[in-house]
Amino acid sequence: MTVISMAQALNLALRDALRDDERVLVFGEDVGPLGGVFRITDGLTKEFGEERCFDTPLAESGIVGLAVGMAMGGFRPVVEMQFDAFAYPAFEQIASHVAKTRNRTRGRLSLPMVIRIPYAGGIGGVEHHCDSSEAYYAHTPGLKVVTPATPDDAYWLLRDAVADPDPVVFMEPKRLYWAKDETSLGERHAAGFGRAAIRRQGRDATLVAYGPGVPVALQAAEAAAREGVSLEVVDLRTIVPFDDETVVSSVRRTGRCVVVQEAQGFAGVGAEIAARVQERCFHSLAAPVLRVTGFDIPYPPPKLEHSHLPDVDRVLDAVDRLQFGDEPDVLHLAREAS
Amino acid sequence: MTVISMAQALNLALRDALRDDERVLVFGEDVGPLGGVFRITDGLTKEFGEERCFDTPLAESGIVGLAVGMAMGGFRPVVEMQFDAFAYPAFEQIASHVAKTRNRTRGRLSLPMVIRIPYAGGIGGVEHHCDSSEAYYAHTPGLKVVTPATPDDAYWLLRDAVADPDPVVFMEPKRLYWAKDETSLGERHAAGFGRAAIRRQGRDATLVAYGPGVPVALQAAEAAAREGVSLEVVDLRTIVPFDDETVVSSVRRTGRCVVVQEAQGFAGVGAEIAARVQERCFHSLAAPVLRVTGFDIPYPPPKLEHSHLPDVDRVLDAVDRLQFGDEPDVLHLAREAS
Amino acid sequence: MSLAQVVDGLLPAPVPVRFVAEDGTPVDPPPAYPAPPDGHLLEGYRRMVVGRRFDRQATALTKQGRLAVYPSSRGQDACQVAGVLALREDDWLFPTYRDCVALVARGLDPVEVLTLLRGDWHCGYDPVATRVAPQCTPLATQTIHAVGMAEALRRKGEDAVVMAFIGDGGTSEGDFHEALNYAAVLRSPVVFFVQNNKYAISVPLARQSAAPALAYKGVGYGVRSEQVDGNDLVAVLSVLTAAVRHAREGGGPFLVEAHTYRMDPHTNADDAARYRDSEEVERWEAADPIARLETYLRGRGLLDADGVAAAHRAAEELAAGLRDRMNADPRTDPLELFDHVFAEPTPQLREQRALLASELNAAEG
Amino acid sequence: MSLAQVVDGLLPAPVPVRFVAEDGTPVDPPPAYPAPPDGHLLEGYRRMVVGRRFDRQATALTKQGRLAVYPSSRGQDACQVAGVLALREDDWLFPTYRDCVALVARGLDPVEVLTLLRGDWHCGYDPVATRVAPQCTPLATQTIHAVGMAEALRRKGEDAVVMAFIGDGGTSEGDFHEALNYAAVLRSPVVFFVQNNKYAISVPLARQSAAPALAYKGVGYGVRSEQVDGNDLVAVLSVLTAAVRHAREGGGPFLVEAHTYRMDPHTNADDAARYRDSEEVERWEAADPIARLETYLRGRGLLDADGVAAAHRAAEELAAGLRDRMNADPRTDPLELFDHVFAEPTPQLREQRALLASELNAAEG
Ligand SMILES: Cc1ncc(C[n+]2csc(CCOP(=O)(O)OP(=O)(O)O)c2C)c(N)n1
Ligand SMILES: Cc1ncc(C[n+]2csc(CCOP(=O)(O)OP(=O)(O)O)c2C)c(N)n1
Ligand SMILES: [Mg+2]
Ligand SMILES: [Mg+2]
Repeated sequence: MTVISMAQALNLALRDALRDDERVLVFGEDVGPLGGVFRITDGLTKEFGEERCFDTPLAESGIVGLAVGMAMGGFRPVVEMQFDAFAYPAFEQIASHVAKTRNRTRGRLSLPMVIRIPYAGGIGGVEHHCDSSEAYYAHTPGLKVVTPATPDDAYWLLRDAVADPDPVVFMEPKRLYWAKDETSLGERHAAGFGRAAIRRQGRDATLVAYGPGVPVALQAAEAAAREGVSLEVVDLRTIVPFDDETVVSSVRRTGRCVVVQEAQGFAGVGAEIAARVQERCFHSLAAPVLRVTGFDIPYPPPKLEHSHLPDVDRVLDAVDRLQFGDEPDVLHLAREAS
Repeated sequence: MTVISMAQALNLALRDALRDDERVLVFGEDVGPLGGVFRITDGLTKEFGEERCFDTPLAESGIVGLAVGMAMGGFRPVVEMQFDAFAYPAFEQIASHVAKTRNRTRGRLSLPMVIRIPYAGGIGGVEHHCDSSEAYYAHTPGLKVVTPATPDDAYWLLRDAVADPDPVVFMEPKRLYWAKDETSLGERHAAGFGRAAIRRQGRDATLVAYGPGVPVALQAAEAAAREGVSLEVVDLRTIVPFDDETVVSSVRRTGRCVVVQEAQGFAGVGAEIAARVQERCFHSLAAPVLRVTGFDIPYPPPKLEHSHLPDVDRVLDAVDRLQFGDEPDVLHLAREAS
Repeated sequence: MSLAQVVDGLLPAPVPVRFVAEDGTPVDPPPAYPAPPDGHLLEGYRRMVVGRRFDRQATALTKQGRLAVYPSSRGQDACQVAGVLALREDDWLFPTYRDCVALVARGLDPVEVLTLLRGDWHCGYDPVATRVAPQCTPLATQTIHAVGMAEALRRKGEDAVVMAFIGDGGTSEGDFHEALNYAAVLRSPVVFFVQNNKYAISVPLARQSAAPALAYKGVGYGVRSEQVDGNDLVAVLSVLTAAVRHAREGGGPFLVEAHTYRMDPHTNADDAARYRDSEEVERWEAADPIARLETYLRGRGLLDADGVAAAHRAAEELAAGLRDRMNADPRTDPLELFDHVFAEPTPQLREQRALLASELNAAEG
Repeated sequence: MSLAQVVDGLLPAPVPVRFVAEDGTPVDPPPAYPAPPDGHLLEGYRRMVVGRRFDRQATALTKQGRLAVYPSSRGQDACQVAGVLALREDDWLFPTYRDCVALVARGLDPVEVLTLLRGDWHCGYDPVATRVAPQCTPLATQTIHAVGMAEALRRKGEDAVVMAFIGDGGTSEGDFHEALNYAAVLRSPVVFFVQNNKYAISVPLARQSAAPALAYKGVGYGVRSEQVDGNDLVAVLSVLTAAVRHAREGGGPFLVEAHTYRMDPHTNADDAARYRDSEEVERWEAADPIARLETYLRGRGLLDADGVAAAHRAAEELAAGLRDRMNADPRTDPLELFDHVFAEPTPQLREQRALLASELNAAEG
């Protein structure tokens, strides 16, 4: 058992991946000597040399397009987009090539590559540095979308992503970079790629979260417990593929569900979760699936972000609205029957 | 009453907008002498001259960025992206500037501009020419997202979009370009910008659709009527702003809802609709809100698109799964009560 | 070397390189580039004749509804053929939708080349076996893939080179800029071949660029550049061969602009009368690359009536075979839509596949 | 005019234009560009002194936690000041995050300039009143906005010009390419001013571009170009003045590359020791633009100790005022987050605003 930060875990995962597979390459903006603006690639150029970890000219479409060509040529590029909003110039390459090349060529050309994107806010960053962009990728068929919430998951999910035969968009919650946790990187984590994890067991309602929303959900569950409300917390870990099994069985047990998501709510991943849960758990639900999300506004300036970010109170308010003890309204069913 | 196609209605709307407001400009790829690959801008250069309707060099980020600058300078650009997937190079300009400039400048700089995007499939187009990309824009705060389903709406919604003080992404369902319908462009349409329209009244369930999904929903309602099932059809018209009022009051009346969307389902606009409806109508719902969407795959080649596109049968199958006559499962509530 | 010399070394010739005049007579004095061996020229002639016939057949197939759409390259035949003749079998080609004739000239199965346009799948040939990337529609995006592939080959120690085709309009896209810059900084073994056919659908070159010539873009990246008469196969082949050698020998990327002309509309669906007059098209008929090379080869006694006839026989054979095979309806399986999204379908895709399967069964039984 | 002449007319001088040597002595013979009037040079000196002080104060404010972050332009002072001195009040400026000193030199309120970096809102000044676009962070995106604004001004019959600032790294982005091309094809009255400070965060120019100089990018678009010693205010001002006149008189766009150096780290948060050695930085200290201009002006008898003292007094005044005002906590209203998303909030935004309002009330009462 060692205690490390998510940033250290990601750095270790890249180091081990570079060591274990010579086809693995790391490149992007400032990932070389500087080690990346978040130091996730710290020391990699020194240890593995210019050929394995290098700085590119400043152009994101170029970075992703270069990775596409190198993956076609047999390499396994792991590229870094410096910040969420700075991946947008690469959107065409991601949506039209990264996501579609295997399908286009009937599997003859596959693109085993990873696009690492530090995302979301909570770090006092100025505009363009705090976007939650996961839904853009999750909505694009052909992309796997992953986001860790713990150092242990950061390590193993990144190892899995690099080893995956298909492209993975690896979303790193910036504000969790420095969060330390116990990890046992030696042994493989329990949950595999594509499986959600139950971070905390509970009886009364299920909180479904991912990435930056997970610690918020856990704190909310902690606080609720003090009030005698028992909340289960599910961490998706991978948004695509989606682990219906874990989410559905939890909600069927608890009968209530709140989705926690930092991104602006409209047509976000949380909408998909709510839609799926009510499709699959309708008759187990005693209340609607509620969402606690960021507002539908551009990410706020640093001094106002706290008003935007879903926090424990907002989650608890939503839990309060889950009509505990209420009888469900069956009047309209009666009306219909008559 | 005249009978015209959606393409003609859009052309008329642009012509009238150019005539009524000299700040309005039309530009993009091949919109000049050619009149656009779909002829939506046919004759505009001839009638209004090079300065009002012109071809740009071939670069979509450039087209949108140019429009941003010209809107800052007091013009009202209406730009055309030739096809859905060819708007992706402009994604950074759209997400980081078009959507955010008013907010960034506290309203001192507004961007009254329209980005026209022919989208979705059903026309036998090859890859990159049939993407349903509306959710990318609908999920981006600061953008209004509009999609007409009739020639009348095409005309008035585009006039509204051009007159709007804020940027509007105007999504044109390609396969409806040539669909003709009775229109009375002289008088203002009933529903205003931001309001949904009830295309067909019904009692047993509500079909919520937009753009290319609307005719499918109407045909399904027609077929269902023959079986004695009465389906209400709601056409959103504008995705952002979203007309909760019309959708919710319909579902509260019918007690059942199916969302019809051509786009791949995962984290699409249909997920948002399903999530909103169950949040707001939970106690009126006799069955889960179901979604009929495209599959989560890259858009198929022409000879296979019919297998992908939501059709009447798929909608009717979903309606059949709405548990008509079933008693809702209240067992688990009983369990809980005890 | 002085900076002035560096710059001169990167700039293209002020007039396009040309070996053969429009009337088929040799230009005197010939350009500094080495002339290709006669055998190559004869092979080029044959492949142009066959390619032209393929192109006409494909256009015919659109009229019969056998192809969803077809973008003809008639008039660009010399570029299409020289582009592949300049490459070795182990070199990679990154073509656009416009470059079907080049793929046929490279030896790909014409039916597999037309799969995309017939619409039974996206890419019909095997990119790995043929070392030809899928024909690319999103303009200029393939140029940066080409740089990536060139880097992959270099790192694997192969001395193979990559050639990326692009049109005049495509050079306006940001990706072309990023590709040139990446290739220059990485010194990648890649040749950027611009077929300047004067139009991007309806937009003429004058509205696309104000550059003295597109080849002048190279110097701004430190990329060596040349411009050539794109309807003179001898010139295109000799310059591209030099460019490929330059890249193969570690000289880094090379940018070649070929001045040519798209004789047919953008695709069969396009109406060129809306943006260009027939006089312009007729003027370019006089510059037809096949007639020019034929006259030149005959003049040099390298080609006679029999050779011409043989080439046309080969062309008719290919056309006949293509016609027959394209008249058969292609076999498609809707369930394949789920097979290649990922190596392993997700649970969600398995569910969706099952739904479609049940629909198909219901439809059958 | 022959194509060769056209090309020569577009290419930059092979060596950067320079009026004043590093030691402050005039270059002899002086460059062909007209020298700026002495009054402009004195004004430039004053604004550099004040700007330098503002820059140091802003860096200090980051240490006191009064600014979230600050990207210093120390060493680029001549570019920052000449860039705005070359413009009229009715000309538009499109700056980057790096160009705070330019905005102060333009006369904007320093506190409003720092709003973005203090974090109480995004853009703190009025872009319309000041004719300065919001400082742009997404690299190169502002260059195409500048072209759009230039087109807007031209169409409105104003003879105003637009200047877009961009860094060396930013030139690698596709948007820069698209902007140059659009400006050239539209012949827009816009000047692209590249401050080549040798680094893009940690990435040195050699890994950014293999071009003989960034100014050589212009010819590939048909854009007139020049390169200049960016630490010689006289040279930067004279070349930019010529570029602005060229644009104003209908000559179309102009690309100017200034060779300068970023003395401080990328921002206060950056650790430059990871990618460059102090010797390199010290070498550039010798090229300090302010010391150079001061020596030059004193040598020409245009500036004396009093003038220097006066400039520094003005600088201290500005710094003191800035310090005081920045020590007060800015007033922010969370509900304003909903006010500017659209002209009229959507029903959804009204609901969300109400939710936040109720939370705030609950928190208060
Ligand atoms: C990114 C992108 N934008 C727009 C299009 C639509 N489009 C297809 S071909 C074409 C014109 C391309 O012209 P050019 O590059 O000169 O090639 P050519 O067709 O002349 O061979 C356009 C605009 C596209 N395929 N990709
Ligand atoms: C599109 C985009 N990608 C990445 C970044 C992150 N970033 C901010 S500044 C910078 C370096 C810019 O270097 P340069 O253009 O030379 O300007 P300088 O900072 O040297 O003034 C980078 C990579 C960004 N702001 N925008
Ligand atoms: Mg062309
Ligand atoms: Mg720089």
